Amino acid sequence: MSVLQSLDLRRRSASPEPPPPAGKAPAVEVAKLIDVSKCIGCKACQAACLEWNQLDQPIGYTDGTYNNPTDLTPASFTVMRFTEYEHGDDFEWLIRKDGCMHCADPGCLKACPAPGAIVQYTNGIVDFVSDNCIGCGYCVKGCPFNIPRISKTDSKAYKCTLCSDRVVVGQAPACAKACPTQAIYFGTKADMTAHAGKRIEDLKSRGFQNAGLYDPPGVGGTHVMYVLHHADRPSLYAGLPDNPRISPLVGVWKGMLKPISLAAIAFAGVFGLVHYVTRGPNRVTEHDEEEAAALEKQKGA
Amino acid sequence: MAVTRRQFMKVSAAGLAASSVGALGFVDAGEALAAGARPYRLEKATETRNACPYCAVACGVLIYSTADGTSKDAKPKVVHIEGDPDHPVNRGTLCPRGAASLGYLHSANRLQYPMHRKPGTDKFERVSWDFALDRIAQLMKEDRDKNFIAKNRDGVTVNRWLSTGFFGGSSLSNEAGWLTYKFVRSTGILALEDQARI
Amino acid sequence: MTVEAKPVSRYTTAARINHWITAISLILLALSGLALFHPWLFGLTALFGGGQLTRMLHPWIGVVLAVSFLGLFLRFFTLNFWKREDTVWMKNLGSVINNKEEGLPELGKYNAGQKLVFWGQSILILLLFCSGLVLWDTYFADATSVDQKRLAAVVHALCAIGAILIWIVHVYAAIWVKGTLRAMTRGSVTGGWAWKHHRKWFRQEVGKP
Amino acid sequence: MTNSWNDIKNTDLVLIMGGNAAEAHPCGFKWVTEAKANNGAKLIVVDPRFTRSAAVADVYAPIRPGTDIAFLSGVMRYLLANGKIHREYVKAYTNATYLVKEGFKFEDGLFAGYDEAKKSYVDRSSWEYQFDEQGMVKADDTLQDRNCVLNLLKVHVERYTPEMVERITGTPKARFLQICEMIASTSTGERTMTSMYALGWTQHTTGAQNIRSMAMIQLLLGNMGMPGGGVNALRGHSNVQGITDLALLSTSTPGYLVLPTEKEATYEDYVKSRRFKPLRPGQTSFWQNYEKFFVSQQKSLFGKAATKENDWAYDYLPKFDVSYDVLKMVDMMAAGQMNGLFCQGLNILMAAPSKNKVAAGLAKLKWMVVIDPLQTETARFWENHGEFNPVDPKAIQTEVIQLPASAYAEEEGSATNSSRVIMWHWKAVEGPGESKSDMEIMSALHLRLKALYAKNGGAFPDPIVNTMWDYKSPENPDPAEVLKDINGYALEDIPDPADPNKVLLAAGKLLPSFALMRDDGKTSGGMWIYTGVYTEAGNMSMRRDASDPTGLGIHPNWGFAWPANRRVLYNRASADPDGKPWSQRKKYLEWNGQRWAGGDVPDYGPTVAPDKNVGPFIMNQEGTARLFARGGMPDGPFPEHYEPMDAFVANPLHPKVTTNPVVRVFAADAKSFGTPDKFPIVATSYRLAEHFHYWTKNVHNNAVLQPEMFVEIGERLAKAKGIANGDWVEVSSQRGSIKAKAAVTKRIRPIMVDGKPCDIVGLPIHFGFVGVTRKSQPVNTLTPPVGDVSAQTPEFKAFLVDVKKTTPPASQPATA
Repeated sequence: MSVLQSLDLRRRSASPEPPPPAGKAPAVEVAKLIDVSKCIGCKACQAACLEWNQLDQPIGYTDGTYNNPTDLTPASFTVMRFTEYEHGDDFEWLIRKDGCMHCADPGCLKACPAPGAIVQYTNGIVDFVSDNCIGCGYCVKGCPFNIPRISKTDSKAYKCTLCSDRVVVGQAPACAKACPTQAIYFGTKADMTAHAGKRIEDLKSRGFQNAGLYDPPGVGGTHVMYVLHHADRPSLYAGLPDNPRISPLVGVWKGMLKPISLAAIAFAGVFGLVHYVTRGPNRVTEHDEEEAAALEKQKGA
Repeated sequence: MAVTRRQFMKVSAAGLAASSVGALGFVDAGEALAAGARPYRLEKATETRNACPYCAVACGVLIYSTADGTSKDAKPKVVHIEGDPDHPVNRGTLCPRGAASLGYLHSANRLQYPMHRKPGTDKFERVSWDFALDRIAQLMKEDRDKNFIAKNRDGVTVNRWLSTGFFGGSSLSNEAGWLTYKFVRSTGILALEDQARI
Repeated sequence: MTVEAKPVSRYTTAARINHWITAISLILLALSGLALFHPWLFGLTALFGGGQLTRMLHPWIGVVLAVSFLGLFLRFFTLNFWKREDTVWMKNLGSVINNKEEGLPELGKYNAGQKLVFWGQSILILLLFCSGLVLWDTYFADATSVDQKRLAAVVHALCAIGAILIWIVHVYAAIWVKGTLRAMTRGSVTGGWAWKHHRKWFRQEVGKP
Repeated sequence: MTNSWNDIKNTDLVLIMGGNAAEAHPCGFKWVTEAKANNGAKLIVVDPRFTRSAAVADVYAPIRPGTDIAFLSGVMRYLLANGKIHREYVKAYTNATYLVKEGFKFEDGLFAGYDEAKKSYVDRSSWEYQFDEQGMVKADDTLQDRNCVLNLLKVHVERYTPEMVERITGTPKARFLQICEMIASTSTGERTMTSMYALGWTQHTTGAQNIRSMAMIQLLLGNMGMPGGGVNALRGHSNVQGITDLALLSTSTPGYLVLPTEKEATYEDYVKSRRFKPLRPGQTSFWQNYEKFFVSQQKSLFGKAATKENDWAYDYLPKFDVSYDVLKMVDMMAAGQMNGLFCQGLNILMAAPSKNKVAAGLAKLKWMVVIDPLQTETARFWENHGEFNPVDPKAIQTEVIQLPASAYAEEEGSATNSSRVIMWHWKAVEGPGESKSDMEIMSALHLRLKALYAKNGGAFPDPIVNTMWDYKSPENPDPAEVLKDINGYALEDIPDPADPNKVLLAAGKLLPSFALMRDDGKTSGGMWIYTGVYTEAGNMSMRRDASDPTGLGIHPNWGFAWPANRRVLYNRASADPDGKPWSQRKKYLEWNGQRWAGGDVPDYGPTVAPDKNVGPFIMNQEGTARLFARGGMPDGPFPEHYEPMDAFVANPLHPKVTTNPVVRVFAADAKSFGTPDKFPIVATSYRLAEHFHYWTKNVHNNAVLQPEMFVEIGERLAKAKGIANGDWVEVSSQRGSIKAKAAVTKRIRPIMVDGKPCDIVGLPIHFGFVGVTRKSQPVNTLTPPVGDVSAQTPEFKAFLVDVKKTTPPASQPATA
């Protein structure tokens, strides 16, 4: 069995780190490379994704752009985002396929409170396991790329699975398979990085001096990478984060706050116990009762 | 031609053929499925080679069909359509129309039965094939017999029928096209057109 | 045989019901909240019928708490204004903790500790309610930005921990100071208890017709 | 396509003009991205709108719709003026050196021989070569004679200076010159350019001449017949190539033969003008075989009823007086001259121009039969859909019968793609409900009509009762058997002309090649160009060997390319006159001393040595390609810029002849054209990647991807009209008006035309009142009822409109 096709777990939400699988070769990481410079925005990837995942995205309205659906939804794991970029006399139509980046350090997984609702396979795919999802939306808050969406119908979180079901049987994700211009490549992360290198060289030869690979270190790198003509300004591409990282607030929330809080609660409990044992209860004495009775008598008199 | 299900991993990039992606290879599906959170849903599907119905790139497609349930006589149903990775032109890729073509086969707007709209009415009514075909043959014959032009004003034999026209499809098979040609031209219809001009 | 004073009425039935609704919802909120807060405690979701139900119920219980607590607040806020003797009491907190209450000023219905619990919970519950609404995606997902939600998550967690700590103090105090609990169960306290802990209040109560 | 989808990867430069390949043919466009990524190719896109093709282009230039000839003629002028032509190729393989008659001239927008009253070049006699005593064309190999084609061309295009190009097209001069320079870089045999076009060139009154202009450029550059070269039509429907080949066209018969006209009273009249003797010594002039193809076809159509005695059933074919093309049919319907109509998978209400005229025509029919897998606007033209189809069913007396056809997945058969490759597809499932295949439906109708005529007689029953339908199961013929019928058989033993005792092919065998077709009734064959697709070796269209030994993308054993499995047409021209490749880099075919060797089937006698001086364009009587079209085009032997019928400006070249002088305007349409005073905005219609014509509006997921009609409006115009993104606007033309949501964009850039600002709006064609997309009035409500002078392809791509802000349609909410 190919190591790429492994669905051994590297991480599981709200769970201790699983032990490395015994007796197996170390996993090879996969990656999807989206070459924005080859993308024609045809939305074949969107169609293939809807089809393969049997998603029931309702028919919407046009908003006067080519963005349809206008945003990611629980039934649209990927959308094309079109940006009209004018600079001087030149014009570029920047088209970016948006969807889960499959971060090496996934914010969603970090934020998720439900054990096993989000998993990261050793090949790098970050997947949502609906059976375990409680629909709290913490993944939305954890994600630096604003990807997961909560379904209004079943209150579960959805996003791109990188077609883990296809990858496991040796097929490319549906979007990569469909992409007419091979703007979407799929393979090992090492191969994809090398291939990106060649593409960047080609783009530089065509005058895109700042062409480069988007594999942001702030999230430990991603398993969905972009070749960008303007890698110096990712945010040109419909707000792709320049330096994505898990929000420090999420870091606090899902980091130190958890142990400190439990410790504080435990401390309070223990303090009470110790106090009770050492100091004992505070009792009303007979003297107090007599004083009270005396006062009562006095007033009542 | 139904071939047995086959697994492949061709990202289809000519330039990438030599990379390790091509070596992803085959896998024992049983084992993989046991491990996977999501089952691979074409496991029991039949694969048929066809061509995308839309534009003239004529991308090769693989049509996956399956019978509902286990009953032997259940009518097979198309469950998925994907690009044919062996096809030299599309190499497994499909555009948004081809990728969504399952929805064409299953469209709620597919015609299922012959329908008839009587003059001046506001609805179609279901009719039998026999009724429809006989009615058409009768209408054709009436009009042809009445309006057929055997000779023009100069006495030249022209054998044409101008009061009925035929717009032919451009997504018919060649065989259907040839039968259409035979049927239409034999009647003397000159007004025979297809999508080629429009 | 010592002479015993008559029990002193401390809480009306309505106030007690109000309190216990608040108490139960707070406990449920703490349990469900903690279940979603730390994976170690996720098992608590079983109490609520699983993760999905826990996620669904928690905010509704929060609404119950908010309404119920508002009742308590309106009932009691005038009694919780800070007085000079409260400052003195606070200065002698060490003695209080050591069960040495000699020389403390006479107190009204509530001592400074109780007042702090009251105001602390009032502020925290207000914050929890507001941040909870921001996090309540079922209805308000589109009302705020993701960054605002992230801030709300931190605020909610911090406030919740604060509220739980105050709650622990509150409950422990009731256990530690014997005779307190019956104020919320039977609605009355013994005269001795009132004399000992809230003498000024006791004097007022005794004076009533 | 002269070349193929795969061949595009061999190119060095792609010019997408008159098309939007990335959007309309994404999977074919793949080969452009391959050429870019692996062959260092550059991509130029010239389009009124910055399209999805432009999004990945190296150079984009805006152009005013309908001015392509001006642009391309400017390119020709640049190439000729700067010596950037492939001189040896041009001299050897085109008619550049041939002398044209003295009387030929072009003045004030008109060529010689124009008849003002008839709006036609009645006398085209001067559009011809000078001939010597043997009837051979005179030539001047030194290219000195002022009447030689190349010099006439130079004079003709001289007016198209970069300044004039900018004035007409609106393309900035600097950008135009940059593109000229890039194109010129392929004038050596080392580098090639490919041209990819589609309806952006054909859907104009000058459609065919647009394409001719590009063909001429490719000839000047020496890019025809070359790998990575050619003029490549990106065809629309999945089998529009096959159906065009099969001539579901008013004046054709299958295989690019023509129906007789009524001037050709006898068979001899018909064939005598089609014997196509060579016009230069030793040339192939392949159409000399016309009669063989015609007779074989008649044998396939009428079997034993086609005999030598009855001139192969010549009179069974209808003879035409005028062309009964789509526009003519609609005009006849609207004039009440038609009673019956079949629409087989063609949604005419959406597909023909001037929807209101079409609707009026349909309402005048007595009956209409719609054969389609889907509901269509045409089938339901009588149904009231509020503002979107405001008709009164009671007032419409047309009887409509809808027959459910099965779809591609539900039947087997072959189809021919844009690369001319015939490929088989297999049946996956049964069609829904009671649907039947088109073959079954055609058979049923034919057999019923045949039975009626056999039984009751009637008007000239002969062709109907004698049409060959002797398939094993006539009610539902096996597609393989029908393909064999198209391929053709030896009906009798075919003797070897060299040795009468030898039999080349025994009776009953399938023909392996059209070379075996005979004009004496010994062979059948529905369509000669497909002969070889089904031989005794089997069904070649089923072949699935994807190997590509040369690496040139030929894939010779995948399906079967017509003609004769040839993948690149005119491929002899990839080698120089001595038979050596023009360059090693572009090696395709070469003479190896005995025969033409290479990965493809030579478009040439396979053993004809280079020293025989046979030209590579074997279908032409000259053996060379025509820079000068002789009398073949109705509007002139050289392309000339004429304004669209809705003219935005008077033609800057010759204001008195603004529009194409031979355009056919029906009397009823005289007032159908708009003028810029009332309709000051240029509009063009187009297709979206997410939709296919009028089908996918019935497909849920395509509707998800593009749910609703919109109109693309440049920022300048939007600002001037106070229109914001997402506003409802009314777009109106002389023909009618529709409502659409505004898509305000930077992608339609402001241009200047003849000194005045020109605003352009774009309208996608896909939305109608039937389907799961939001309802819309069809866009063809706006388009003019006029077509290309050569092909009668409607002028959908350039017309005048006005836009203004309006209220949402009554039954549609303003926003989601």
